[in-house]
Amino acid sequence: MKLIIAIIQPEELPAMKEELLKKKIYKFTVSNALGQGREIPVHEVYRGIAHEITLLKKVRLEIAVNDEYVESAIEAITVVARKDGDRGRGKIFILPIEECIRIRTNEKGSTAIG
Amino acid sequence: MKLIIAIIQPEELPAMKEELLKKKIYKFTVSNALGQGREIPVHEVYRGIAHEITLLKKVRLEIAVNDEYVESAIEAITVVARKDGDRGRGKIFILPIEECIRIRTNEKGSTAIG
Amino acid sequence: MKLIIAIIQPEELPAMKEELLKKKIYKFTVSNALGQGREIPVHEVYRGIAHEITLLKKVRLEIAVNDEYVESAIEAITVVARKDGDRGRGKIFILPIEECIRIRTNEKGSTAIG
Amino acid sequence: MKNKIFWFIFFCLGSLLMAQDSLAIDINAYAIDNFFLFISAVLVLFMQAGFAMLEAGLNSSKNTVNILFKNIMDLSVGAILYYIVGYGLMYPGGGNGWIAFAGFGVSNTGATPGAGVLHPQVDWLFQVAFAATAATIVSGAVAGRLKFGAYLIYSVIITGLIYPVSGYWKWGGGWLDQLGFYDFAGSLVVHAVGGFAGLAGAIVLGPRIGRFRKNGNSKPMPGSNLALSALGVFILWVGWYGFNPGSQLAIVGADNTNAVMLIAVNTTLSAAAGAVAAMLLAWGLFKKPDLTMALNGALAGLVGITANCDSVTNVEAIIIGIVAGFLVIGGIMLLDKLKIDDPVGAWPVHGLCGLWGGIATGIFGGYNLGIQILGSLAISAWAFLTMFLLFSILKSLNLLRVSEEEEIIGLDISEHQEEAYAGFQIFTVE
Amino acid sequence: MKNKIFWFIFFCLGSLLMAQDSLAIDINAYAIDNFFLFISAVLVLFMQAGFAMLEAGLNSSKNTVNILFKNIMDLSVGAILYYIVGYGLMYPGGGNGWIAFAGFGVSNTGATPGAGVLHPQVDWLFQVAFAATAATIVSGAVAGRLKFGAYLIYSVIITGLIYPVSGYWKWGGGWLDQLGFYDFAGSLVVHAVGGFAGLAGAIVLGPRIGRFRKNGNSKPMPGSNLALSALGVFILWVGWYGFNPGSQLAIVGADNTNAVMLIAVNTTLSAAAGAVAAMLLAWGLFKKPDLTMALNGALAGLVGITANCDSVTNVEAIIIGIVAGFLVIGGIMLLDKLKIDDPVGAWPVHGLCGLWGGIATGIFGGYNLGIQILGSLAISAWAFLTMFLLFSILKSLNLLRVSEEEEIIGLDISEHQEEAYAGFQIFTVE
Amino acid sequence: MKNKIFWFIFFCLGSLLMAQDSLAIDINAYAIDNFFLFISAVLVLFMQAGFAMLEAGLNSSKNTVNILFKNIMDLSVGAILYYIVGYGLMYPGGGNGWIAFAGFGVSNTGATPGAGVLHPQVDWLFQVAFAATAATIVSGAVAGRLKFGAYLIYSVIITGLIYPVSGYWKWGGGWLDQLGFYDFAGSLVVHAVGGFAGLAGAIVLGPRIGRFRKNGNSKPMPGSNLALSALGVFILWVGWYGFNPGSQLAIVGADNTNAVMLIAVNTTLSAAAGAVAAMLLAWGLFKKPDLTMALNGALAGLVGITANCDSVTNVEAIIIGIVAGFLVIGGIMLLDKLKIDDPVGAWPVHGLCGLWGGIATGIFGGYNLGIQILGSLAISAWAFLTMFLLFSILKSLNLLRVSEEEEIIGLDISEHQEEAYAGFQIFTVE
Ligand SMILES: Nc1ncnc2c1ncn2[C@@H]1O[C@H](COP(=O)(O)OP(=O)(O)O)[C@@H](O)[C@H]1O
Ligand SMILES: Nc1ncnc2c1ncn2[C@@H]1O[C@H](COP(=O)(O)OP(=O)(O)O)[C@@H](O)[C@H]1O
Ligand SMILES: Nc1ncnc2c1ncn2[C@@H]1O[C@H](COP(=O)(O)OP(=O)(O)O)[C@@H](O)[C@H]1O
Repeated sequence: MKLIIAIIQPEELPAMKEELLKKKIYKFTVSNALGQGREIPVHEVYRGIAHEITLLKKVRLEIAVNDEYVESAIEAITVVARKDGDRGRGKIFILPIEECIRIRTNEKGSTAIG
Repeated sequence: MKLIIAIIQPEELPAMKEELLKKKIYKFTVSNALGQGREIPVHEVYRGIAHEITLLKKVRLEIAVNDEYVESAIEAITVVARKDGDRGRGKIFILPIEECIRIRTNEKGSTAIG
Repeated sequence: MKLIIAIIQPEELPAMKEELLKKKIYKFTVSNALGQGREIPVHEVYRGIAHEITLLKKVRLEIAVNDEYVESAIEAITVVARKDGDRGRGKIFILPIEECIRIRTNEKGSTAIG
Repeated sequence: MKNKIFWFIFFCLGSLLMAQDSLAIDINAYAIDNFFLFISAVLVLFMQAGFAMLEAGLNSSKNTVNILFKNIMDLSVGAILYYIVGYGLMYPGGGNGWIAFAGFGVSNTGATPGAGVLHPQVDWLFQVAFAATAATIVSGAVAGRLKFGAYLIYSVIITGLIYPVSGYWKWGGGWLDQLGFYDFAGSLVVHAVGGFAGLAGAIVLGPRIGRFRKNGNSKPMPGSNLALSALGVFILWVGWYGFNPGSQLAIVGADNTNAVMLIAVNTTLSAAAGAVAAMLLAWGLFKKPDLTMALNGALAGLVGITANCDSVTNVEAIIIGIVAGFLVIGGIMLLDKLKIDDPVGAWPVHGLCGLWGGIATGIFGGYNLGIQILGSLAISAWAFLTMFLLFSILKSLNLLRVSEEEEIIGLDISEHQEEAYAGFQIFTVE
Repeated sequence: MKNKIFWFIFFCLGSLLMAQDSLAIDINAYAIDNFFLFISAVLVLFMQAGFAMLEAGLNSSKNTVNILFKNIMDLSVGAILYYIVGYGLMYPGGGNGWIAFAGFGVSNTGATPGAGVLHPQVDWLFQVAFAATAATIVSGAVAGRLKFGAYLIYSVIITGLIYPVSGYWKWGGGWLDQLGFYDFAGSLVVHAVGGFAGLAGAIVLGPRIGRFRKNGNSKPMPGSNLALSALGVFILWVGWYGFNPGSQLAIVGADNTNAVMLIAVNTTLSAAAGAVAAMLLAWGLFKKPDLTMALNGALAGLVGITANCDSVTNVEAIIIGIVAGFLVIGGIMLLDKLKIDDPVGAWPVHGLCGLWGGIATGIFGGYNLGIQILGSLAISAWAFLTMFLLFSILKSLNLLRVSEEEEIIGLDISEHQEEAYAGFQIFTVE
Repeated sequence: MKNKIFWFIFFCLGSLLMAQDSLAIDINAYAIDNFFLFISAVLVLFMQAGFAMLEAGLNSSKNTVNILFKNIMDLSVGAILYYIVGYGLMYPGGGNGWIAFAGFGVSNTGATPGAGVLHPQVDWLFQVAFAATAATIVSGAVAGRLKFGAYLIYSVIITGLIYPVSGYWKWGGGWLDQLGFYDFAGSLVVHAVGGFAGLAGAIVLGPRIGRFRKNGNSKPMPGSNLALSALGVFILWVGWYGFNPGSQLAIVGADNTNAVMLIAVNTTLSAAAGAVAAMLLAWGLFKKPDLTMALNGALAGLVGITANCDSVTNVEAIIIGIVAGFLVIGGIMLLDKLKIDDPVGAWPVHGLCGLWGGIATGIFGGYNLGIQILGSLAISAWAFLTMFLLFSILKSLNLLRVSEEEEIIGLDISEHQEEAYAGFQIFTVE
């Protein structure tokens, strides 16, 4: 079992969601985050003072899947993400999960994940 | 050392908190998240247009514990969670932690966790 | 590759950010969280009713790095954090990452992380 | 002889001109007084915005749509009902002193213009603004758990029946008026009615889930937008310049003009004193200056001065405000002790300080204290008992309170399927 | 003889005194009427705050700065333009009935004081408040995708040319006025102009990205701050007491006084009825009481009564409000069917119910129905067609709509590099 | 003989009637003028809500409770203090021209009714609203770091002493008035006093932590709720129709009526011009249209026209507004250069443009430019120096500024243990 953590652009979430559902990955958790990357910073001017916002709005997607789904999940995310621009389209990290429990049933392991 | 990530229903947090404290688990981190699961979606109507909200409000609980506390933590969470309804009561994921550092003291390892 | 998760005091983020950049760690993700620790709780009074807020505002920092950067990252965080007070300066957890993908290029592994 | 005729014609013309002048003067006076009451009514109607903001800000963000909706509907439903029956019940022009009815609707025929003559339409406008004020006070007290449908039923009953009846007792010339009871602008007739109706609602409904812990401690449920609450209080303060000065009902005539100005100043001083007193007392008690208490203190001062603003001196107004500022904090603490959950302090502000206003009229205003106490209690009891009955009936019909699950999710989603702050990340736990 | 002289002098003095009295009466009347119009203008100007809050609340938080900015600028740009040319175009005092121009600026010379005599400066103030209202209606319809520069150009054109011209047709004594068309306070002249201009904008711009799904379904884009929207509606309601009663233009004279009071009550009743009707219909249709629909319903009632508030009875006002409350929901659903994206319902409220107001004046107000329909359509068509042209020209010059990327990021960052709610965590997805 | 007696009686009756008429006319005029001033006072008091919203919106969400609290308390404390001593100091009726005192409290005895005769109570109401305006301007300049207790002390001093004394110099008939200095509605007496007091506070306090970086760059601290700020500006704009027109102090009499109307239009045009000018200049300088600058520009126009709104033409009002709109941006940039941290631009808006208003009165209004400059500087210096002293004393007593830790956590938690937006997820970093 793996935990896929993807940091993505907020506007790409809806499309990724559809893509994931198509690939029969029905469950995931979303939270918002700010990302420091090497993207072009957003330039703001507030009351005459210019400042650069380097912490940009991102969405953090967490998908726990059984090993055989890892590839589809990665694909669903990467296929949607725009590839233009030269920076800031985000990252996917894959971490091992040792155990998974469905709270409602106390089911454990790979059947609990989906 | 394990990192327990639990996605729970927001309204169950206070009770789980009490339960964790009872089990001498005093430290954890909470953030809010939206969950896509297979729960019954929330139905909203905005200005005459119906839409379903499938990303539902969840709370994300992170508890880092030494191995011997894993069971108590799981128990504290599952014992509180309502079991009625057939969906949407959340998941627990357990990940390995390789190292833990208490920032204040630079203490490391299993003594730093609590 | 490691995922460094640090729970820190919100006001220390700007300084840590600078320190990380100095150490050539340019990328990380930030989200806000509430922490239950053993800090002195914040005392609030609302309309005559005293209550203690034990869930305190924290910032959650996620930094994925190649193994050789782990030490610098920890240093950048710990060097900035105030050491006075006897509680509540936060924790760092280090988790293994099995794979990392740069979404934009589909690059994988340790070159994708930075 | 020609001479005499000449003089006579001359005279008649003169008299005619003079008569015309007198008429023109009356017409001017008529315009001024009706304009004055119209603007006062507009200011009082603006208070609806104040209540909506105050209450929306003092409640959880998950109930914001609901509370806003209740505020806009008690005005709308109230205006229709008060048009159809309320006004006729409140101003029947005679009757047995207890209940009477003049008929449906409102006349559109102006009387002979003159100073102090009010067109029936503007009179209704001013009165409906008061009725809507009484009605909307309750929405705060029952926030977070009352079914929306129940609130609509309540709005119909209070503006169509309960408020007009006790209003008749005093302002319509009923038994309290005949007794010599005095309530200039409605500390009792308006505010105590709303405040005690709210208290009845809060009691019958019971507290919000989690408000009082099993161990007997109470848990605060902080307001989600104190900026809106402060705005609400500023708006209410401003609107009160229609409420109190407008209740003089005329500004033409030196006595009226002078009275209006005194009333405006007394209103200001009492509000200010209430805010300062409440802040200081709260600071002493809770070791911190508490914004929501100071806001409630200003409102307490305004409610307290409402019954007697024309009858007391400036200094007495300050004293009345100070006492009101103290009382409101006492009232909030008392409710907390009694485990009655009134999220915005509707009873301490409008009920308790409404009573205080009535009694202060006996102490400072030169009216009979006994009768003031009697009248104050009578009106408060009327509102409390009838509304207790209404809410109890609704409860027994299971129309009163949302389910536990709906309450926890929040009324915005469960009752209206709509969020107030879409997109904003909000933690509704703790 | 001495005797006679004595009497004569006596008399002359008396006459003099009487003449002075008459003058003083006129001076009082002059003060009252100008004061009345001044306060009415202030209330109408306050409506700008109402529109700003309503629209800011009904749109996404990522476009809040933009919408606030548009609201402050259409007032500011509008005031300058209406000063320079708009007023002269709208009130040329004569002309061919279609277009004429009195000259730049506004006179500062008061006429002989008297009842009903208005100082040209206050007349301008009242008129500019109306022009700014017409202009600001559009900002909601084009929210979330229009370039800021395009909005400034639009503001110049509407307050400097389009609004004054059709305003002249009716209120300036032009051809519609000569035909006998009636629009008391501007259901058509103001609201329909704004509403139909907004419709043109919404059509030429096309919907916001994601508003209509490929599968033909429409996707709601919930407002980010309904507390502000409700506040906006309360403010608009209050401001309307300047809009409608003020349009009587005088309060001195029993007829004027009486009319103002009737107008105020009709305005109240129609708003209330609109809110109730819209709530009930939405409840029936969508199985829930919908706040934003009720808010739109109140505004619909206000717009519907604007043309005829002086000519109908209270009960008719309630009926007009109910119909308006129904219409606004129908209008919102119609736009949705037609895949026209009007985020705040500017056309259903101001365009459709503006038309309804004009027609209702024929049905209830005693005016010729045919001419009412003709005039209503003429003004609406004028606004729609000229603005369709303007927006189309801007589109062809690529000055109209922001890029897809800018729209997704939100106009606040892309156009103004400024966020409305700095620090707040906001999810702008879904 | 009988004849003569008959005529005599006839005459006497006539004269009596005429006398009655004259009296009735005077009584009407009295009602109108006092009503006018009363409504103006209400509009000015409403500005308190505007300031509260403007400042709450332009500051960090962690200081919102604090800033709201300061706004409600400077009004409340100010009203009490101005009642007790302030009014007596400002209008001693005579005195040595520098400082004098008429006694405590305010009379409640109306003079003989007549046009232009003001009841002392309404006069106080109008004056206290001005005093509260001067006081509240400072709260924005010192936001985010001043101790709450220090602000209360400041409020006592400014409304009880500093503002009344310089007010006496001009409006109370003191030395500046005798010199021929002119400040119609208080560009100096009110706004510059507040603006320069705020500047003194900002300097003595020093900037907020993190506002100016070590490398010399300045770091913006964006406002947390620009919707409230825009609302605040709309409210202030509306309130200014009480501030400037009300300062005519009478509306009866053709001259007064005409003046009020001209003043209202000049106020409008200057505000609009200020907003447009500030937007355009900011757009040019910073390559983007900046909302908060445009908002400040509107206020700048309003402040600039305040001293001279009765003495200039419409076109001159536009010019004054444009200059003010430019100045306010210059002022904001200047403070930034000088590393003075004035979070809401209190000094650029009220101090600098207040000065400009005084000088513009010399340039356009026909008053002696030298004396205008002298008077403007005198009042500004008075406020600056006395407040510099006060804040310095508070600083030396360690009563002035919260600790670093408290400032970082935010004053809401550290001073009031209360959050403004409970439940909302807010990032206060960066
Ligand atoms: N090593 C990392 N650790 C944590 N978050 C990262 C890391 N690298 C990237 N991110 C997240 O992904 C976002 C986009 O990353 P970036 O490196 O700019 O994209 P790209 O690889 O396309 O240039 C960042 O804003 C940050 O939130
Ligand atoms: N595989 C997963 N990966 C990430 N989050 C998950 C996963 N499964 C469930 N969740 C989270 O848990 C929440 C509840 O899950 P759900 O599967 O609906 O509960 P149940 O298992 O009781 O049916 C989801 O909304 C989601 O936030
Ligand atoms: N075991 C843990 N699991 C999850 N979060 C933790 C854990 N320990 C600490 N934290 C986070 O770190 C924050 C500070 O921790 P605390 O233990 O109070 O600091 P210290 O170790 O300096 O006393 C907590 O509020 C919590 O958010």
